[in-house]
Amino acid sequence: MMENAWLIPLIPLFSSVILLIFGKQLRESAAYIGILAVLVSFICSVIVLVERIDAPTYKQEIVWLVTGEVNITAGFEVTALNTLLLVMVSLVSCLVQIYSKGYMEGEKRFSIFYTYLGFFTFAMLGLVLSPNLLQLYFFWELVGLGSFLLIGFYFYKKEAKEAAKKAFIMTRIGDLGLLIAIILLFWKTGSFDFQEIFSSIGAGEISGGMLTLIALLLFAGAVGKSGQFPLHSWLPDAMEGPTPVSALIHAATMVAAGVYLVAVTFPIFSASSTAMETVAVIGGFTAIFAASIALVQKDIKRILAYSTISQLGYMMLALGTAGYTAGIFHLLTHAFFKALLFLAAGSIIHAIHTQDIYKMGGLWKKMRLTSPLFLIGALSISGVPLLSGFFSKDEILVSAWVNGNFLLFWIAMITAFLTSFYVFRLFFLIFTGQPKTEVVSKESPFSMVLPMGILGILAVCSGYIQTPWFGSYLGEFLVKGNKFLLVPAHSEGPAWIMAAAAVFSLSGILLAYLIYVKQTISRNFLIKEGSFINTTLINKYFIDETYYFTVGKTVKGLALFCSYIERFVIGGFEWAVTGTIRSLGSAGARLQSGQVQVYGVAVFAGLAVLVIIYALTGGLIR
Amino acid sequence: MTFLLSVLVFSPILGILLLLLTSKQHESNLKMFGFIGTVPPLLVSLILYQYYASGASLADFTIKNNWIRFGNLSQYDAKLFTVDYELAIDGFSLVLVLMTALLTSLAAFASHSIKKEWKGYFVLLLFLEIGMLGVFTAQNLVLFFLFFELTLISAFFLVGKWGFAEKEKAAYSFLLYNGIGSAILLIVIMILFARAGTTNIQALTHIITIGGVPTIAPISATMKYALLVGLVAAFAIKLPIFPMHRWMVMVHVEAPTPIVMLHAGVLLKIGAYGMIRFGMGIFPEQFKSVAIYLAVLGVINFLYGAFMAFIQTDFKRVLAYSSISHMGVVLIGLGSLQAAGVQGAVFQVVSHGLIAALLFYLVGIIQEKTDTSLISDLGGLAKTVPRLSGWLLAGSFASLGLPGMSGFVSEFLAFLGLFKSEPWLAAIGSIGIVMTAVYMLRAVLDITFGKEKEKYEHLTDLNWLQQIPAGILLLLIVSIGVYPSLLGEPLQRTLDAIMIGIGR
Amino acid sequence: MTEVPLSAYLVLALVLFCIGLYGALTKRNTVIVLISIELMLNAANINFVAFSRLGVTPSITGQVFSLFSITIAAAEAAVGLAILMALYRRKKTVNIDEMDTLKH
Amino acid sequence: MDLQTMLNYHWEAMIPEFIILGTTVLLTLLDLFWPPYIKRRRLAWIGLIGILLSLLSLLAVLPIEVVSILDDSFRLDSFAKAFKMLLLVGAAFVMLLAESYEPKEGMKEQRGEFYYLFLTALLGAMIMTSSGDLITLFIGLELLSISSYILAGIRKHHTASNEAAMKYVISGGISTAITLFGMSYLYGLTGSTNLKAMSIIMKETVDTQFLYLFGLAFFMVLVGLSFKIASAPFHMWAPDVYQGAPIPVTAFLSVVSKTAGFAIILRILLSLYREVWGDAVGAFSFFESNSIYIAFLAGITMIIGNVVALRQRNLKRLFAYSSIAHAGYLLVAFATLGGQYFLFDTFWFYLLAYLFMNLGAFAVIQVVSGNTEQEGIDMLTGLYQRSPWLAVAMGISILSLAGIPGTAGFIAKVSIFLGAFAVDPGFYVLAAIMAGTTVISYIYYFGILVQLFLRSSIIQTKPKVPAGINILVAVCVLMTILFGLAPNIALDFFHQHFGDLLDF
Repeated sequence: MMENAWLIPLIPLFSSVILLIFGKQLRESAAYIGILAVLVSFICSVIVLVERIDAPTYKQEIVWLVTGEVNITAGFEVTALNTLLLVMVSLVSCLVQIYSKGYMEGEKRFSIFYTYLGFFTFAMLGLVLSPNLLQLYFFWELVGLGSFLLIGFYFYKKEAKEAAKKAFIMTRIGDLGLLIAIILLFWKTGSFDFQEIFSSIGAGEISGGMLTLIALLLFAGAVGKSGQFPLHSWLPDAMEGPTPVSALIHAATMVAAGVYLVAVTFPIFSASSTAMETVAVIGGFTAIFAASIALVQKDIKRILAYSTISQLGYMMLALGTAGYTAGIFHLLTHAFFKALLFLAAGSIIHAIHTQDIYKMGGLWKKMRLTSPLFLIGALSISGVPLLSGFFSKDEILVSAWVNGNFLLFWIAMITAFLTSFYVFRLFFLIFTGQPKTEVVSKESPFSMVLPMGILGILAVCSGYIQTPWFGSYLGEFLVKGNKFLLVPAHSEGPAWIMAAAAVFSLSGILLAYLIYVKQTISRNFLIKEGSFINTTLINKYFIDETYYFTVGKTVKGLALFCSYIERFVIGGFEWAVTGTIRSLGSAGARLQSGQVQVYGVAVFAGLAVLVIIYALTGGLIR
Repeated sequence: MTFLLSVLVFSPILGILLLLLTSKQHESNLKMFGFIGTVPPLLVSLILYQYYASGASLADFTIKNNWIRFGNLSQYDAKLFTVDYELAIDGFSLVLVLMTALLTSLAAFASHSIKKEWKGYFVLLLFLEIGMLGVFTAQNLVLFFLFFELTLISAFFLVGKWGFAEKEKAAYSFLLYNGIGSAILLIVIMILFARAGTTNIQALTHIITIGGVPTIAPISATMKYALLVGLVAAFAIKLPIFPMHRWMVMVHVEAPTPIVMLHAGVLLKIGAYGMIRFGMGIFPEQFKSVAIYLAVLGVINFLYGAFMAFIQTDFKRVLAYSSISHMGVVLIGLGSLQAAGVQGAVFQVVSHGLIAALLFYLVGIIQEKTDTSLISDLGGLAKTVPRLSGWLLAGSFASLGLPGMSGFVSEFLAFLGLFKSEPWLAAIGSIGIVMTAVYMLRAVLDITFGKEKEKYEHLTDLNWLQQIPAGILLLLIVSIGVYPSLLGEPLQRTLDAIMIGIGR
Repeated sequence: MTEVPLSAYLVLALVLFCIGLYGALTKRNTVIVLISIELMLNAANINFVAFSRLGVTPSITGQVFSLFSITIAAAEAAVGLAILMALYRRKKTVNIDEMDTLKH
Repeated sequence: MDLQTMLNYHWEAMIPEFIILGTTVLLTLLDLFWPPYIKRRRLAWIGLIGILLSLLSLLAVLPIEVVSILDDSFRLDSFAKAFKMLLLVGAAFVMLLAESYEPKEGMKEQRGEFYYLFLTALLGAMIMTSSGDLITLFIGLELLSISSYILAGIRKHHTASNEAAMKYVISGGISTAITLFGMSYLYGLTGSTNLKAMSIIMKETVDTQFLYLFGLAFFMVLVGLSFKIASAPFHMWAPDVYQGAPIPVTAFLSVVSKTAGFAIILRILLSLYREVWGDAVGAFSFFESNSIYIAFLAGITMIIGNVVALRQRNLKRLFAYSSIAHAGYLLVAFATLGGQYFLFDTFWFYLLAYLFMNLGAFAVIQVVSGNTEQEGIDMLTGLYQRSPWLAVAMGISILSLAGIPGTAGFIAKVSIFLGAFAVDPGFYVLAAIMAGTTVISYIYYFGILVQLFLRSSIIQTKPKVPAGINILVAVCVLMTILFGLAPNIALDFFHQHFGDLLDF
């Protein structure tokens, strides 16, 4: 199957093309085509994964374009990392598509939605399979397009429009860095191919400074896609898209692409300590930064979005501290439980048509299936022991500790605390207490519950592929046979870390419980309503405003400057030239006074001038 | 086989005759014949491509007959001061000819929006096509100039008569700017002709680069520079390069949309073609030393166009400035003097031709339906005319260089080249890549997304017939974007020749 | 008797020419303008005659030339006056500065 | 000399002149004796026949070698043949124009002389082209001048016409005087009026004093004769006279009389000054060291002609300025002496082209203005709707005047450019001015085209076109295109029958 792995992305593409053309006729049944297609590619990817476990990396390429002496190639590659992500992506995509069948019921542009989903899945899978940076960039952008289309699915909503635009442009800023990095790498190593690049780096063909620069530019791309600070602010706005989309793209797959990028180009980073530092710091900062914002938001999806950002920060932190396995591990687990959370949130929104958590409450009894599933997700993300989140987060903390980066380590700890706090703030506000809205909400249809169920299971047990007790299969699998990867399959850390992590997360839950259920502690215990910090957090540290007043204004200003040049400098010049010619003409016409004697004078003057010049120069000038 | 090129270039005459024979009232007939007239060149060019694809050498098609002989110097040398009628085609020309033939057919197809005087319109359109085809196949500068001016004149009338409100003003600024350009070009050509006694491109290349051939009067080193600068200036106006671009904006706003399709699609490309064929081809040494300035100009164009497009209120103006910006990419590529860069420039010539044609085709339809192209007047079209909006969105993504579409390949290659030769310049220029996304999305989303205006509720969407041109164009754009070798193959030999010329 | 030097004639002719030119360019009366033109032509004639007698290589041709030019001058004057008559009939004036309906 | 020698002369060489003379006499007599009820128009036809006959006879005498009669006072050399051909063709067309000319007050007044005065003028022009003696040249000049004075004022009861004639006479008189004065010095310095003899003496002169005087004489003659070709600053009579004179006369002045003017300038100045020393040691020829002056005249002529033309609203006046501009272009060729390869053929071809394009335009103007007195540009408004044929014909003539490729005007300009650049150092500034002013000329030429095609008119009356004019227009347009696309039909003819005018 491995040699046919290229089929995996193409099947969803094919389905989406079909839907694009015949969508009008198919209507709701479009869902089945989409689901079927992605199901097939899921099965294929599972097969590939199984084959890969005890087979070497498989790679196949064709010449894409010849420029100068260089052949730019395109193809696909089946590495350990690829296969894992293949499975993850196709699985989540499949579940989300099943989910959407119920969620999007009655939507006029139902088939279009599935077309977009299919296209996105294609792009994401293609990204994962890319054997070289150029192809990766190629799909990288297409993924962005998919995300753009799906965010803007409700195009008639102004917010959706703005969000879509913002998402595309902000990520593109990062992508520019990636593009430049690719170009620089090409001129330094003469190839886009990962293997060749790594080998020539290994051979130390690139100077340290240049390497750092390249790594940072690469990271810029990752920052854009994974919504890391400072390019994070598009992700919360992206929640304007339909909830399944948020689950698929903005929780599980696309946003993880940034992490994937860093992971896949890990040898480049590991070659430059500065770059590693930066990744770790940005990751750590983003983690706590986003978590702190999540504390005070009141839109359920936005809270989850910020939590996503924060979790991605975790992964970056992991990679930055050489926790290669940890990063990937958390990427997988997070994909499951965050998707679960989003889908659950979706089913809640589906039921009561609001996203404001203060308008919710007391749903526990009403939604018998959604509620426990949401709870699983919540527990898993807040790292309660024995759930997947617990293990992956522990892995990260350990790698941070082993790396000896204690500041970041403690930041991660605190973030763990904050995480569990805001997640359970969310949980309690939604499910406990008195219902605030009179909407008679019923449980969501089976098509929506089933995916949640599956994800729930995964959220619980996906952690056991990499545990300190039962061995680190994941790590082994990833590291084995990858000669460019100089990291341990599993980093050993002191046992107390695990305990501490558990304590932190549980205390977070406890605090939330006390505040929002028991209400023994006032809500203003931590931060007073309307206090400076509170407003700052509610306004997300005024990041958007800052951007508007700096970048936005600068661009506008430059544009105006150009238009002034156009109007006054160039226009003025045109005006001057034409004016001169015209005035010359009128002068000549005025000389033509109609007085024949004037003409005579002109003749005589002409003669005189010629003769005089001739006389003065003695007729011997040249 | 040699007759084939003459047939290619002059086949539109059939259509012209057909039109002249029909009475000027028969609107439908005239429109039909007008379209039919553009078919023969398309067929011939496809035949040519077929020959090429089947491995035949394009050199077989070269045609060369005596035409004009100035002066009475036959006693010295029979070929002295002669201008031959010589057409030839290579990969580069072939691609452009194909594009020209195709776009003209599409433009003729899109000309159903023309309201009056169809006879004159289509006759001029076909003359324009003759001119464009001739420009890309002419093998000496005088012949080139002849066809060049033919395009100028017919375009002048097409803009001036069938354009929108400010048509005559636009036609005049088109005429004068290009007039200045062609005046400079003529002087350059004449100096070469008078000094070398020939205008044949190969002969000139030999004389300029290798030398050792006795000339009527010496061509000093400084003069070579002067000539090159003249050439570049002349084609810079055509391209257009900041600050000689204002006419082009006017034309794009005022001209009838089928003509803008051709203008943005092909006529602007003549500038690029000239720079590559004559600038780099005949004066490689000198070109190398001015390349850096071209690169700088290119970056300026790229950014200037982008920023201007960002604040335009009329969608046509946005597209006009985006054309300026994209022509900057051509300069960036040429200025880089890298194989990749030059390749990117050539790719951009083709790619932008297709993309601009697509976008203007759609704008034309929008204007036809809503009588406006002001962004503020439009909005929420996706609701009422989803297909139209879909094509528009696709077109705009192609234009902002989304991978998988031709625009990306050319931009990438151009910058790949420039980063090698002038990293800092390239770094500055690359800001434009983001800006492109910014202004394109701003404009297109304001038109298609958002709340729909009730006055447009009754709009009818595209029918399948109207979608054909868009479909063809997008198909080409995507297939080049997905598998650029389609384009890379035919261009390879030309590019190699150029690169050898500039010694890289 | 001593020969009058050639230069004297040339100067005379030049002076005459200038007088004629001056008159032609300044006088308001068209008749006088025409006469002044005659003066200029005659200046040329003096040159011819003088040269034919005292030139570098004396020859009769100059006198022939002057005869021709006299005749031509007469014809020109006649035409000029005729046209002036026609004009006078329409405008009732011979003032040259009033003939300015055609201008710019 | 006795009768015998008289009879031994090859009088057959003078047959063309004789025929014209005979026709003139015949017309005079017919005009005298025909009863009044017979339309005098028929005289025009007879005159036309006479002209054609003499054209035929000219073709008949083409092969015979150089003939010199009465010691060069009449010589038939290639130069004479070449220019006579132009004159005769031009005169024939003008005669056609005159035949159908119909002023408001009708042709009662000026009966026959209108037609045969053209012939006398033509005769004068022909003498000017083919004489090797100052005296006969001068007489020819005056014959032309005086006849055209009368022609300009032929409309006795039309103030403008009278005024034009008056101005023409006065400025003509002044320039005649200047010419004559200059000639007198030439005679004085050489003691002969025979160009050959004079040139022999002059080329042997080494005394700087004499060379200096030659220079003065040169300028006097040049200025005096520049009056005929209306080059600045000796052009100022032209606009007024062109405007006031009847259209056929205007046409005659702008074509035949101008051709004759150039003929005599070349004849006198070239044959006298070609080998005169330009400095004390004879390192440079006279023209080499003084071309700067002619170049200067050419420059201001082109500038004034084109720039002032922008302001004109009266068509005849506009064409006056345009013809001034064209005189400027030709002076460029004179200043550069055609870069020694392209002197005479340039002049000849340019004048030929100018003849066709200008007369074509004038014919259309005359038809359209009909017997209404209106001559403003607006009278052409929307001509395309009223009479497409005329509009297209006019359009082509205008394009040719503007020097657009594909028309004879372009080839003519090209050969001038060739002349300007084929020498080292080339006349770059002059050529630049020429190119620049050409672009300026686009403004008013295309202004006319805009009126013709782009605007639509209020009046819908179709102008009625006499057969004669139709033929004339057809021939003119045909030739303009033909010589534009296949100039060698004319050029080869020239080179075959006239060679390089070595027997000049």
